[in-house]
Amino acid sequence: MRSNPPGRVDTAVILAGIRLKNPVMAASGTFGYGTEYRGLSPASAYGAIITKTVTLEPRPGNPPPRLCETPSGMLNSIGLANVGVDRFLREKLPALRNAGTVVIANIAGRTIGEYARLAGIMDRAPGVSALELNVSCPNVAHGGVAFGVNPLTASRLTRAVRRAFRKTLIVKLTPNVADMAPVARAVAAAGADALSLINTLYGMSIDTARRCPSLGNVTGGLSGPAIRPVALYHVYRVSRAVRIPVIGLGGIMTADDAVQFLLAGASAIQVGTANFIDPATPEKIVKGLVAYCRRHGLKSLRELTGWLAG
Amino acid sequence: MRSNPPGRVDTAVILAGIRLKNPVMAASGTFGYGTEYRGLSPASAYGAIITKTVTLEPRPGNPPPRLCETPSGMLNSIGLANVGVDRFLREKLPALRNAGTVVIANIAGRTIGEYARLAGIMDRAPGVSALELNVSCPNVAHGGVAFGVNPLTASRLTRAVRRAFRKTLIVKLTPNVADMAPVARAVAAAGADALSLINTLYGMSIDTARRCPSLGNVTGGLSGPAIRPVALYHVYRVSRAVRIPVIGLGGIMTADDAVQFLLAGASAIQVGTANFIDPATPEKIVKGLVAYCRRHGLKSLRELTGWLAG
Amino acid sequence: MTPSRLQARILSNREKKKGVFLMELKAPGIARSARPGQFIMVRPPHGSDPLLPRPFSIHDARDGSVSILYRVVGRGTEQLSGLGKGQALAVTGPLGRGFPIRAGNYRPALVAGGMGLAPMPFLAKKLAALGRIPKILYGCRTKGELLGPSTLGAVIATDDGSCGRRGLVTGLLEEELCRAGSCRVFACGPWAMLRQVSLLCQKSQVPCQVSLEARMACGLGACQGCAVRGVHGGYLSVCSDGPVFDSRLIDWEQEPPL
Amino acid sequence: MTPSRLQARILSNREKKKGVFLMELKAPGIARSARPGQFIMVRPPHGSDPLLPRPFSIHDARDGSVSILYRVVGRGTEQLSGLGKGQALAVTGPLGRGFPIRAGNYRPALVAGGMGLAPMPFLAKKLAALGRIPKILYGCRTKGELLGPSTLGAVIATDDGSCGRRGLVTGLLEEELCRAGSCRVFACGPWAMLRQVSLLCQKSQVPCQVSLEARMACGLGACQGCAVRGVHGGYLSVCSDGPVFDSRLIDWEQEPPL
Ligand SMILES: Cc1cc2nc3c(=O)[nH]c(=O)nc-3n(C[C@H](O)[C@H](O)[C@H](O)COP(=O)(O)OP(=O)(O)OC[C@H]3O[C@@H](n4cnc5c(N)ncnc54)[C@H](O)[C@@H]3O)c2cc1C
Ligand SMILES: Cc1cc2nc3c(=O)[nH]c(=O)nc-3n(C[C@H](O)[C@H](O)[C@H](O)COP(=O)(O)OP(=O)(O)OC[C@H]3O[C@@H](n4cnc5c(N)ncnc54)[C@H](O)[C@@H]3O)c2cc1C
Ligand SMILES: Cc1cc2nc3c(=O)[nH]c(=O)nc-3n(C[C@H](O)[C@H](O)[C@H](O)COP(=O)(O)O)c2cc1C
Ligand SMILES: Cc1cc2nc3c(=O)[nH]c(=O)nc-3n(C[C@H](O)[C@H](O)[C@H](O)COP(=O)(O)O)c2cc1C
Ligand code: FES
Ligand code: FES
Repeated sequence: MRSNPPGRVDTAVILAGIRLKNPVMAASGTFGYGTEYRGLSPASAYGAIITKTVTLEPRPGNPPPRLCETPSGMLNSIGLANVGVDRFLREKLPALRNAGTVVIANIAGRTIGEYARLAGIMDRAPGVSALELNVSCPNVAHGGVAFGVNPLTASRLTRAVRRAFRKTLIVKLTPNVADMAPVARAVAAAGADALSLINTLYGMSIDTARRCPSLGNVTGGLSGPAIRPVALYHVYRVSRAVRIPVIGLGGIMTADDAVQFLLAGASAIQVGTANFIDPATPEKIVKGLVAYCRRHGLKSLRELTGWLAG
Repeated sequence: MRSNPPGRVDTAVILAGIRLKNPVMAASGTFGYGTEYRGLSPASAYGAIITKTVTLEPRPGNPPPRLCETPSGMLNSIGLANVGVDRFLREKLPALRNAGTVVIANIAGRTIGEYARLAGIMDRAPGVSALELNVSCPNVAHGGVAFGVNPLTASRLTRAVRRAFRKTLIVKLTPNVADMAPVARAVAAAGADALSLINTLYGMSIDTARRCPSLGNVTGGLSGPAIRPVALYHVYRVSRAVRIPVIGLGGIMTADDAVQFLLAGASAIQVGTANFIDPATPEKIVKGLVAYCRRHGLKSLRELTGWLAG
Repeated sequence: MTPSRLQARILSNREKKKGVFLMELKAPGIARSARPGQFIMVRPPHGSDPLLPRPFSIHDARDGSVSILYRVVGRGTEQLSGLGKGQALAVTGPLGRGFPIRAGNYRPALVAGGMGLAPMPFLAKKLAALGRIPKILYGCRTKGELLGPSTLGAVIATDDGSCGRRGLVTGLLEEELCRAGSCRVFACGPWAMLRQVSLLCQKSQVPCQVSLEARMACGLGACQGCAVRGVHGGYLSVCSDGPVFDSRLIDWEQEPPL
Repeated sequence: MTPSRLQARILSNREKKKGVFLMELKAPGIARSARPGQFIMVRPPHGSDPLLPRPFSIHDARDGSVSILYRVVGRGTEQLSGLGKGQALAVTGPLGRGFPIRAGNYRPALVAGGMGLAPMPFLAKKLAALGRIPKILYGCRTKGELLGPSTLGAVIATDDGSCGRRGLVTGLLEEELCRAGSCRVFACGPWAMLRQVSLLCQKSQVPCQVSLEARMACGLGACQGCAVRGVHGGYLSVCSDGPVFDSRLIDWEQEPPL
């Protein structure tokens, strides 16, 4: 093997079997189906694109208003608005496959059976390299408590999907629990290849002039820089609790933020809300990561994972 | 009873038996022992002052750095640095009693027994009108999991303190749980007169230049405007789950923020991090609350509690 | 036209009326491709609070510059109002579907309420270039709030009668619609006004295009945050299906999506 | 003196050296009661990011105004550097315990490293007023970074020898301490420098006061955020027990508290 030319930093990472040209991925729900940012931000700047959550049937989503800004953050109650898996495969996937990057499908269901069926469909979908399970959705069989709250439920779900899907399986965890580690361990034991964390925090805002919730759906999910310290905390702890790779996300805006997550133990990171603020974020982050490595004499971005001093 | 003069808004609230001249309280740990802001912000602007958490023995607190700024928020790892209950009673309480407002002592212990002993001491302390239990501290008997995470532990703790303390008992809950409602209900059933929420969220930050955690203690508690949507969410849900009054806090900076918490169901609010940014916050909030009531034709701040439209 | 993003230099930023500013930005690419009714998103420059970019209608576009006419209503617009000539701002645009303007034999009626005047000068200019000199109907609360160069030649209504006709701009529209000849309506303003305009046009069977507002994050149709309920159920994205819609596509019974 | 808080108007805000600004604020109450070594806290003006007020040493105080000399190192100071004459800033001060200056028969040596020069002009002025003309020893990396009016008459050391003595300012101090007569040292600068200064003074049994830095929230001794470990274990609050400490009170073996 030839060594890198001097100063050259290898940006590729191998994530649970998939090779990504760089460790920066587009977070589910913030990059549409990969083509909406055309002209502003080529999807190919990303190491991988994760789709908006896809469900078996099309879903209209929640009543508006669906967005509300908060200090250094935003609440969304989009719900799982999506075109459904049939139209996804027919209308969205072909363009996405040709976007010049790895495609990861994010899925959710109302029951474990729905997840498994979707996983089976995605297993046969050409160009889908991996699956990310959104387990932050209400489990209809369990009074609407999210699948990802209970280690046992999360583990059953993972096992069912694992049987139906042969490629890389990522489980995206919710931070709305007392301790993410038990869920993380359960999901890893059930066959997940990697974990993504965090999904949004529960939040709410009230319009005092109209005396009503700012969101049509009353409550929503908090994302953006405001939640970065919380996300980093969980990534630090969970990456020490499991042996499978952790993908960190939550409020990442800059290369410095991304470095924090990698140092804390993440093997890759995702960019969500930052897409709305600056679509050039992925390129800037990759450049900044390379510059950081160069400053510290590292030859590969992979060396950043867990590289805390002391 | 005479009615208010036209346009006059009654600012007083009765909170679980204590009369507060206004519903704005200083949050534990952010207003010292009530005298540090002298000259900048009279303690008497507050309806009540809650002390820094007091423990049986003096505690030095965590190694520095103890603070770190985050987007619209801050992390602290002060730990329970405090002078201990003896010096508190001797050196701090006398000045505090004379500050012209209601005094609430916040306490914590390593064991339920320590909490109960402290509660007994505070029960006899002159000028202490109420107790606020900080249940976000590690329970040494249970592997360091915070008392406030498990409904059963929280309930046992509350019952033990209830037996030792005859005045108003407030329990301050941690948001680092999957669902605050079960803990809230357990604590209410065990004899709490009111609940405060939320304490800080777990968080972390890394100094990428030095490749080490920004806080000497590695992780810390996140406070400030960044967490306001999370706090409001919990206040909205918990105030619907219990019959005892809820005191809302988390990122309140302005009167509009305070109105949101009251509309969501809080009977009073606390100001924490905002003290650092503008010590005049309590006066400004009380003024703004009065103005809001006037605009909406309300005669008392009490009418704001739960006054969401629809 | 795919939108572009740039650090646009501020050419001027002046208060035209109390609380209403006109900002001109150097953005040749956007100026060239912009169509009336499209918008740009501008990111407040300081820190991450406020976080999201703000949408503003293109007020005018020419000679390599675009301008926006904006009212200071919150912290984002307040930050913008404090900026001066020479400073740079992150701007994305042009975004969305503008007013569909075609040559043809029709009378365009431009109906604006309050800040809804913002996109009208650009629209009027482009219609005029096609030989369709528009009639502008413009309503606001009171004389002191009237915006824009009087040269727009608008027929005016104020709620308090302090200028032009007393009453709502929809009153002016009713009269206009009564006239003979084929009319097309282009409207921008508050939800309640647009609903009323839509109703009037539907009764008179006059084609009507309305420009809607919604809270936005991406501005590109990617996040589904700016949903408005369509008349057949389901949601439309204000940023990419609009902001200009055929008024018959919108379910006017819903709560305004702000 | 209890501190006060006010919206202080900016009298001037000029770049003195690349990245270093001198800001003068109108604040008569603070100017009147300020003592050398005390600091003020200034809140960056835009939104809640950054959130906390920033501490700066009082560089000078006179005629109703206080000035600070600051280096742009992050977003807070960057915001400050963008402000102009006439704008207002929330300022709290004077805060903390300053340098204890007394009349008497001693030679004051002021030792400054880098931005540690900031409090020295004010301190020198007050010492001079007591008849104690100080010797100023000032070190920085290179000539281009030298701050302050040359009239301070400082003895200078630069790391690269581009001005004054080549080497560290502690080298200058060693020589100074060798001279006869009773000396008192007042030092401000990076932790490593202060540790070295403290060591030298302890060896020579010279009283030494150091001005420390720590991250701060309240600035008043209320939050316990700015802790530094004292020599007997336990913590001191930099904001209220300091920022100026007798160097023997500090445990110099700890990690710098930043
Ligand atoms: C397509 C489109 C075009 C627009 N064109 C113009 C224009 O030409 N001139 C102009 O003055 N305004 C226009 N607006 C409204 C403008 O975007 C908002 O006034 C602005 O975003 C408010 O920002 P802020 O930070 O000052 O207020 P905030 O502090 O965010 O909010 C203050 C108030 O403004 C409302 N608001 C917030 N965001 C929006 C939003 N995206 N759209 C509408 N209202 C909002 C809030 O509900 C709140 O009541 C347009 C909006 C859209 C969607
Ligand atoms: C008592 C005291 C007096 C000071 N006097 C001066 C002065 O006269 N001139 C001057 O230029 N600076 C002075 N400082 C340092 C100054 O407060 C920081 O440089 C400033 O707060 C950085 O703000 P920022 O938002 O630009 O940087 P940030 O983005 O917050 O941080 C950038 C860098 O500055 C460091 N920093 C952040 N906060 C502080 C802090 N409170 N103290 C020290 N470093 C910090 C961070 O660790 C980081 O490395 C003083 C600090 C203290 C505690
Ligand atoms: C508008 C919006 C829509 C989202 N939709 C989804 C979704 O469909 N599925 C999902 O797993 N996460 C979704 N998320 C969560 C993000 O993928 C991400 O976990 C979260 O926003 C935290 O990252 P950030 O702070 O970088 O945005 C959405 C987030 C936003 C802001
Ligand atoms: C510096 C600091 C110290 C704190 N110390 C305590 C404490 O001793 N006991 C406690 O119950 N809460 C403590 N808190 C938590 C606050 O009381 C409050 O619950 C939290 O900060 C959220 O409110 P805020 O966002 O308004 O600050 C502390 C918070 C801060 C910022
Ligand atoms: S703002 Fe994102 S879809 Fe319209
Ligand atoms: S900054 Fe709060 S005690 Fe020093």
